Amino acid sequence: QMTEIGEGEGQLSIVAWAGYVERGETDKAFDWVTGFEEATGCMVSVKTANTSDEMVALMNEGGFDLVTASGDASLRMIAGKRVQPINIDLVPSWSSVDDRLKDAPWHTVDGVHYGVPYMWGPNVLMYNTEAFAEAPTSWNVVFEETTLSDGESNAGRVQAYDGPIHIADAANYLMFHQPELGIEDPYELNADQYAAALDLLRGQRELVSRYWHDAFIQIDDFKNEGMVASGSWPFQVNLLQADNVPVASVIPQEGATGWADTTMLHVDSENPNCAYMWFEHQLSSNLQSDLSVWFGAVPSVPAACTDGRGMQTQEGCDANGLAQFDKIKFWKTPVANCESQDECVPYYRWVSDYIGVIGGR
Amino acid sequence: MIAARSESIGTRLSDMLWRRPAVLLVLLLLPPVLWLGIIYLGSLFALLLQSFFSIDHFTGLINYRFTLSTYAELFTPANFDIILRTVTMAACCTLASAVIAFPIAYYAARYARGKWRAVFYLGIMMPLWSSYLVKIYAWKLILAKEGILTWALEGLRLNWLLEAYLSLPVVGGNSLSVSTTGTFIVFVYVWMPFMILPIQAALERVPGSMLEASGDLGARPAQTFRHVLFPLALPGIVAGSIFTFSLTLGDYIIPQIIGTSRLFIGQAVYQHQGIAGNIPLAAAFAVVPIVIMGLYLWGAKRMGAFDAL
Amino acid sequence: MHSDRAPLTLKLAAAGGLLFLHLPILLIFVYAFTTEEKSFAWPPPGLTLKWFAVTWHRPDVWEALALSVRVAAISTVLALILGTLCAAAVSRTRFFGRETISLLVILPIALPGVVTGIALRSAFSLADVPFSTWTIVLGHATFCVVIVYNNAVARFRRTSGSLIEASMDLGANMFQTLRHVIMPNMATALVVGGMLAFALSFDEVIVTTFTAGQQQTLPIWMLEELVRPRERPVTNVVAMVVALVTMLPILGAYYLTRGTDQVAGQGK
Amino acid sequence: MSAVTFDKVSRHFGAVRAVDGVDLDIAEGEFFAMLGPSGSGKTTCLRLIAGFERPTAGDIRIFGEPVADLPPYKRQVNTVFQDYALFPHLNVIDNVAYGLMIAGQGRKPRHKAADEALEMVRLGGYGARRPSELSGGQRQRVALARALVNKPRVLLLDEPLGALDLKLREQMQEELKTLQRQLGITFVFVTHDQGEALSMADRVAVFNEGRIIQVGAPEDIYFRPEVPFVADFVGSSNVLPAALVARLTGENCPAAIRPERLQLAEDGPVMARVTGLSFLGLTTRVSFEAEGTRLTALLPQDAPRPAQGDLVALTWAEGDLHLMRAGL
Amino acid sequence: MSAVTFDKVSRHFGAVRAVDGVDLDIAEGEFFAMLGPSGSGKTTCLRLIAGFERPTAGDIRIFGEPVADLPPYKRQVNTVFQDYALFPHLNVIDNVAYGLMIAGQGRKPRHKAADEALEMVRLGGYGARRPSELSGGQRQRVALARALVNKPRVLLLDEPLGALDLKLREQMQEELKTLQRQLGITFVFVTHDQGEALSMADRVAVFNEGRIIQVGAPEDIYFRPEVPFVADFVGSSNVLPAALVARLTGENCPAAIRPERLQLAEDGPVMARVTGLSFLGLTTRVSFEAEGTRLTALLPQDAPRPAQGDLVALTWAEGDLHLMRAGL
Ligand SMILES: Nc1ncnc2c1ncn2[C@@H]1O[C@H](COP(=O)(O)OP(=O)(O)OP(=O)(O)O)[C@@H](O)[C@H]1O
Ligand SMILES: Nc1ncnc2c1ncn2[C@@H]1O[C@H](COP(=O)(O)OP(=O)(O)OP(=O)(O)O)[C@@H](O)[C@H]1O
Ligand SMILES: NCCCCNCCCN
Ligand SMILES: [Mg+2]
Ligand SMILES: [Mg+2]
Repeated sequence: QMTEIGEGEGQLSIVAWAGYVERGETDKAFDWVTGFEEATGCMVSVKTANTSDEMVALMNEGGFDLVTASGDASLRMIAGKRVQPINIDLVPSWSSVDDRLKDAPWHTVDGVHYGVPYMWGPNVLMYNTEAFAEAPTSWNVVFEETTLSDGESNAGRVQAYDGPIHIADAANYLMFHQPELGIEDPYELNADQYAAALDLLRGQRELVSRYWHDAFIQIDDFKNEGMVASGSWPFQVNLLQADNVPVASVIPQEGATGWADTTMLHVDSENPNCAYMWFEHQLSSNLQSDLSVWFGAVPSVPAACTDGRGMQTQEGCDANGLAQFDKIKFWKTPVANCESQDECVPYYRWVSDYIGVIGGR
Repeated sequence: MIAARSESIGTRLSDMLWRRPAVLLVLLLLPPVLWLGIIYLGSLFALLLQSFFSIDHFTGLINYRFTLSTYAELFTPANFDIILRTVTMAACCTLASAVIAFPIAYYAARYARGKWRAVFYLGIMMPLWSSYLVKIYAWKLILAKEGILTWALEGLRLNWLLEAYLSLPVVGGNSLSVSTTGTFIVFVYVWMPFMILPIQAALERVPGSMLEASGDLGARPAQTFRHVLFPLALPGIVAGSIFTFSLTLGDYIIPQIIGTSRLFIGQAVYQHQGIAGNIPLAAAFAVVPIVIMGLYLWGAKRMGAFDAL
Repeated sequence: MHSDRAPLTLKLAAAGGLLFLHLPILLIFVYAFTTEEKSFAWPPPGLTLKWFAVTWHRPDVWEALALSVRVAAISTVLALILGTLCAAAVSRTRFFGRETISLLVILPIALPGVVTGIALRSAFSLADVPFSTWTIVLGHATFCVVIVYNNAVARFRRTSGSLIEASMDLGANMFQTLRHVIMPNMATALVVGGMLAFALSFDEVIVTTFTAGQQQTLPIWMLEELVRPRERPVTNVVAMVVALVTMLPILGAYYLTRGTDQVAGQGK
Repeated sequence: MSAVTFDKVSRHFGAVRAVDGVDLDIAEGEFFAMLGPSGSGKTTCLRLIAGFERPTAGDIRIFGEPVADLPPYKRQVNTVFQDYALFPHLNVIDNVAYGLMIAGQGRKPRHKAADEALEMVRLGGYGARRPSELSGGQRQRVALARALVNKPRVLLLDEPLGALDLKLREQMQEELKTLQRQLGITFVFVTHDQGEALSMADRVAVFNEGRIIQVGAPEDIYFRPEVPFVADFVGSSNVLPAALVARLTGENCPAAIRPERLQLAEDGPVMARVTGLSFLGLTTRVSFEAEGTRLTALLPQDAPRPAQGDLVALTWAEGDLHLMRAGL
Repeated sequence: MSAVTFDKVSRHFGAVRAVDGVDLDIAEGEFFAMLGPSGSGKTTCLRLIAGFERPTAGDIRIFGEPVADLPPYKRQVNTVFQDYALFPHLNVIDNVAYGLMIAGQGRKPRHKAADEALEMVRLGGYGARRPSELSGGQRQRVALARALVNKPRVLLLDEPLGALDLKLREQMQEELKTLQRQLGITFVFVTHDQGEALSMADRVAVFNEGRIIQVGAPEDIYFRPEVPFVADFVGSSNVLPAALVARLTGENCPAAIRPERLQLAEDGPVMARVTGLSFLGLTTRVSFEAEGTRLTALLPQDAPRPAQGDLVALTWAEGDLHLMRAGL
C-alpha cells in the first residue's frame, strides 16, 4: 500500500469499458484525458475490454496499471491478488464519494479498500420506437416470443449479452415471474433456480440471431441488421440516438441488473503515482459529470450532477437512475458458498453452460 | 599471386567443408532448425504443457499441477459441439472451395495463354493477397439485413427467394450475416484462393497426351474428367485443402463478425485465452486442430500432396 | 477433345469464380469514396475524395503502418536467411531426417494461426518475454520461412546440381561458387519469395493479435477500426491503398517468374 | 480396301504449315511408316487420323467413311503415344482395361480381356504394378496392350521406341512386327529413325516440311531415292552434286551413292583426301573430301584402311550411282 | 607417366556398390573410354577423378599425386558435364572465361583466351549469346571450350554426346577426336554407346556393376571379348553356351561369334530356324533359334535371304568362334 504520492512516471495504462476513457476522438466535446495528461504529464493509454472475464484475463496477464472493474470481476481480482489495497488518505476527494459506494462489498474486503468507485448504472432495455408503439414494460420482449406492435414477431430481432453474467438477467426475470422458485438474489442460484434460468435462456436462443459482445457491434446491428430490442447500456442508446436511429430505453417492471464499477490498481503497477493522480482526477474533475452524460451512467460523486463542473444535470442523473440504486442488482461474481442459501452454482459453471446455451445445448 | 589466393581464408574454410560435408550440412541446418525447433516447436510444447494444467475457476489463476481434467472439459457437450461444428464447417468449406476453385484452376492451367495467363494470374493472386479483414467486412456489408444483397434482390424482386432460404432451419436465420450460411460463404470466399494454385499446379503437370489417350480409348469428355483428370488433380486438391481446412479450423475473426454467435474452435481458443483467461482450456482446444491437422498431413503426404504444395 | 478451345460451361464457371472473388473487393474501393460517414448506405449517396486527405492526416494510421512495415521487413529478412539455408540443405544433400525438416517448415503454415499465436503467447508468458516488435517478428518470421523455402527449393530443383560442381571444377572454392553461381541463379527466386513473405506478414492478423500485446500493426488497427469505427471511409481508404500497394510485389513476382515452371506465391 | 485415305489434307497452325496438302492411301493390314526429320509433320498427320486435330483443308476417310465430324472417342482407331501416356493413378491391368471400362464392360470380363492382352505383349503377371514401377520397354508394351485390347481397325504408333535403348529397341521392333502380322491390324508408325522405318514397314512415306516427298517400299526408298533429300536422309547416302555427275556421266542431275558401295581403288573417277577414320566394329567409317564435297565410305572389317591425309581414288560398281531428280 | 591411377578404389552409397574395387591406369595423352550399361558406375568413377565424390576405400592418384584431400577446385582436371552445366546467367564468353576469372585474370586477357577457345571449337562470334540461345551441339562445344581454356591435364567427359541427334553426334565424334589429337590432353570419356567407345577411344574399359570387366584397345574388346558379358554388350555378339561349344569344339567354355561372321550354308555345324528378318539398309538382320539359343546374323545386301520359318544351316570361318572365360 502506498503511503505517499511521488513524481508521476509519465504514463498510465488503463483497461476500461468501451466509452469509459475518452479523449475526444469520437466526439470532441467528451474529453477527460487530455486535461489530465497536460496537468500530470502521465500519458494515458487505454485497452478496451468487452466483458468482465476479459478484464480479469487482461489483469492476470499483467502490464496494466488500472482497470475499471465491475462487481463480477473485482472480487475475483482481489482474491487472485491481482490488485493492491488503496490508501484512501492519498485521494483527497474520497469524501465526496456517494456514501452508498464508499464501503461497497465489491471493492471492500475486511475493511480494506481495493479501489475507487468510478461509475454505476443499470442494464437498460433498449428498443426501437418504430417496432414498439409504446415503451415495453417487461423484459418478456427479449425472453419470450411475442408479436410486436409493427405486426411482426420479435424472433430474430432481439439480442442478448454475450457474457455468462446474462444468466443473472434471466434469474432476475424469473424472480419476478416465478416467485415459487424462491430466487432472492439473481447471482445466488441453487441448482433448480439455475436450471430454470438456463431453460429460459434456451428459449431465448430461438429468438436471438446473434448475441452482442461489443457495444459498437450492437450499434451496427441496430442500424443494419433490423434489431429492435435488447438488454443494453445507456451508452449505446445515446450513440444511436445521436445518429437519429429511433431507439429509446427503459427499466422494465422486473427491475434490472446493473454495474457499479471501481477503478483498481494492479498489484505490480509500474506507475502507481500516476494511478493515484488518476484516482483523484476521476473524482474531482469534469470526468464524473461528462462521463455520466456520455455513457448514460450515474456518477459516483453525487455532487457532479449539480455542481456544474461538467455537462451533467440533476435531471440527467435522475434519468440515468440515480434514485434507483436499491432496485438495481449490481453485477457480482457468483460463488458456491453464497449468503442467501446453502450452496449456489459457481461462476465457472455459468461460463461453460452459457457457451452451451449459445451453442444450442 | 595465385598461390596466395588459393590459401585465402575462404579457400581453407572451403577445403575443410569439402573434407567434412557433414559440417556444411550442420551449418546450413543449424539456424532454421534452431529457430523452428526451439521457438516454434518449443512454443507448441509449452502450449501442450499448459493444457495439462487447470484453472482456478474463481480467481482465473492457473493451477500448475498436472491434470487431465482440462481435456475432460473438451468433451462436455457444449465444447464437443464446438469441435464438431468447426470440423463440419471446415469440411464443407474445403469441399465448396474445391468445387469453385477447380474450374478456375483448370481454365488457367489448360486454356489461358498469353495475356489471359497474366489476367488469370493476377485475378487469382489479387484476392489471395488483399486484406483479409477488409474482405470480411465487405461481406458484412453485402450480407447484412439492410445490406447490398437485399438491395439487389429487392431490385430484382427476388426477395422472397432469400426469405424462403432464411426460413430454413440450421442454415437460415434472421439475415445471412447472422446465419451459418453467411459464415460459410465468407469462409469459402476468404480461403478458396488458397485452393486454386495447388490445383493449377497439379493440372499443369498432367500431360495433354493423358487426356488424348483417354479420348482415344473411347471416353467422352465427362468420362475423361471423372476417370483421368480428377484423380490426377486430387493431390493438388488435397494440398489446397490443407490450407482451406486448417485456416477454417483456426479462424476466430470471421465467425465473430458473421454468424450465429455459436463458437468455433478458433473463437474458443481466443476467448478462453484472451477473454476468460483460461489458458489451460484454450491450450487443450488448440491441441484439437494440431491433432486433426497432424492426421490430415499424414494422409496428405501418403497421397503425394506435398509435391503439389 | 480439341485442346485449344474451352467448353462454354468451363468458361462460365471460371469467369463466375473470378467474379465471386473480385466483386466484394471492388465494393470496398467504392466505399472509400462515399460521402456518407456513419453508415453504409448502398448505393453511396455521393462520391468524394476527401477521405484520402483525412486519412493522410491521421497519425494513428501512420504509426500502425510504420510498425507493419518494420515487422514485415525484419520478418522477411529473417525468413530469407532461414528459408534459403533450409532449402539449400534439403535440396543439396540427402540426410536422415530430411522429410522431418520439410515437415517442420510446412507446419507453421499448415497449423491454424491461432495455434501458432497462442503457442507463442504462452511461451512468452512462461519465459517472461515482454511484448515488443520482436515478439511480433518472431511469429511472422516463423510462418514466412515456408514461403521463401518453397520458392528457393523450387529454384534449387531447377538449377541443376552440376552447376555448382562445374564451378568448383573450374577452380572456384565454395564461397566463390556461392557468389558467382549460386546467388545469381537464386536471386529472382529469393526476391519473389521475399516479396511474398513481406505481403503475408503485412496482412497477418490472427497470429499478431496474440503476439502484439498493445501494439497496433496495420491489420490490427483495421480490426479495431472496423469494430469501433471513428471515420469508416478512412478504413476503406487504408484498405484500398494497402490492396493496391500489395499488388506491386505480386506483379513483380509475376514478372520475375514469368516463363518459368513455377507459380509464384504458391503454397502461401 | 483403304484403311486411311487423305485427300489434299492440310493442317496449318497460323503461319506454320504443319501438314500441307498431303495425299495418302494406307491399305488395310499394311504396316505403314511415316519417316522424316523433326518438325516435318508426322505427328500432326497421326493426330489427324486419331482425331486430336482437325484438318484445315481436305478430307480424311477411315475405311471409306469421312471422319470430319467424328471425335476421337468415336473412331475405331487407337494410339500408342510417344510418351506412352499411361495413367499413373491406375495399375497396369486397369490401364489396359480402361477402354473396356469406358465401353461399359463389367469388372470381370474386362480384366480377363486385359490379362489376355498383357499375355500377348508378354507381361502376364504385371497387372498389379503401377506404371512407375515398370521399365521403359515394359511401359511401351503396356501402352500397346491398352490400345490393342480395344480391337482397333487401325493402330497409330508415334515413335513408340524413341525412348528405348538400343538393345530393347531392336527387340521391340521384332515383336511389333510379329504382332502386326499375327493380328492383321493396320499399323501406322511414326519415326525419325531411318533404320527403324526400313526394317519394320511394308511401305514408308518420307516427310519433309509438311509434305510427303516419296512413298514406297523400304528397298525403293533406300536404293532408289527420287530426290537428294531422301538419299541423304535415308541411310546417309553420299549426294554428288549435278556438276560432278555431269562430268562423270554426262547427265546434269544430282546422284546418290551409298557409303558401303564406295570402294578404294588404285585408280578411279574421283580423287579424294581422307579426313577421318572411325572404327565402328562391323565396319570402318572413312570420311573424304573430294572436289569440295564431303563423302563417306564404310569399309568392311577386312578391307585395307587408308591413313588420315592420304589421297586415294574412289570407285563404284556400275549400277550403284543412282541418278535423281533435282530439287529438294 | 600415368595420368590417373586407381588402386582398389571403391565408392559405396549405403548398400549400393557404385564403384567396387576398381584398379585403373590411364596413360598421359590417352583417349580413354569407359563403357558400360546404365548404373554400372561409370559416372561415379569420373566424379571420383574430378573430386565430386570421395572414395570409401582405395587411393586415387593424378599424375602420381594422391588426391584424397584435394577438393575439385585444386585438381588439374576439368569436366564436360553430360547436361553441359553452362551457367545460365552468364553469356557464352563469360561462361568460357569463368575459370580464368576465378583464377584472378583480368577482363581483357581472359576474354581474349576465351575467344581463342571458342574459335577452337568453331564458335567464334557466339560470345555474346546466352546458353539458352544455342542449339544442343553448340552448347556442348561451349562446355568443351570452357573446360579446355583452363588447360587441364586431364579432361573428363560424361556422355557429352548423349543428347545430340545421330548426324550431329557423328560429326562431334570426329571433332572431339581431332581436338584430342591436336592438344595431346588425356581424355577420359564416359558412354554407354558401344559404337562411340569403339570409334573414338585408344583404350576402352568395360564396366558392369561397379567393376571393370575388361580393358583394352577397341579391336580387342570387339573381337576378343574375355567374357560373355563383353561379347554381348559390345556389338551384340552371339554367345554360344558352354554345352554347345563343347559339342562343337570339345572345349567346355562359352564362345562368341559376331553376327556378321555367321553365314548361311547348305550344311554346317548348327541347324537353326529363321524367326525374323529385318531390312536394315546396309545389311539384313536375320534372327534364328538354334538348340534353345537365340542367334543373329547380319547378311550383306547382296546375299540370298532365307524366309521366315526356314530351317537353315549356319557356319563360320575358322577363327571367328572366339572362346571365352565362363562367368559373367
Ligand atoms: N499445336 C500446334 N501449334 C502450332 N504449331 C504446331 C502445333 N503442333 C505442331 N506444330 C508445328 O507443326 C510442325 C510439324 O509438327 P509435328 O509435331 O507434326 O512434327 P513431327 O514430324 O512429328 O516432328 P518430331 O519428329 O519432332 O516429333 C512443327 O513445326 C511444329 O512446330
Ligand atoms: N549419390 C548417390 N547415392 C546413392 N546411389 C548412387 C549415387 N550416385 C550413384 N548411385 C548409384 O550408383 C550406381 C552407379 O551409378 P553411376 O551414376 O555411376 O552409373 P553410370 O554407369 O554412370 O550409369 P548411367 O549410364 O545411367 O549414367 C547406380 O546404381 C546408382 O544408382
Ligand atoms: N491474405 C492473408 C491471409 C492470411 C493467412 N494467414 C495464414 C497464416 C497461417 N498461420
Ligand atoms: Mg512428332
Ligand atoms: Mg552416368
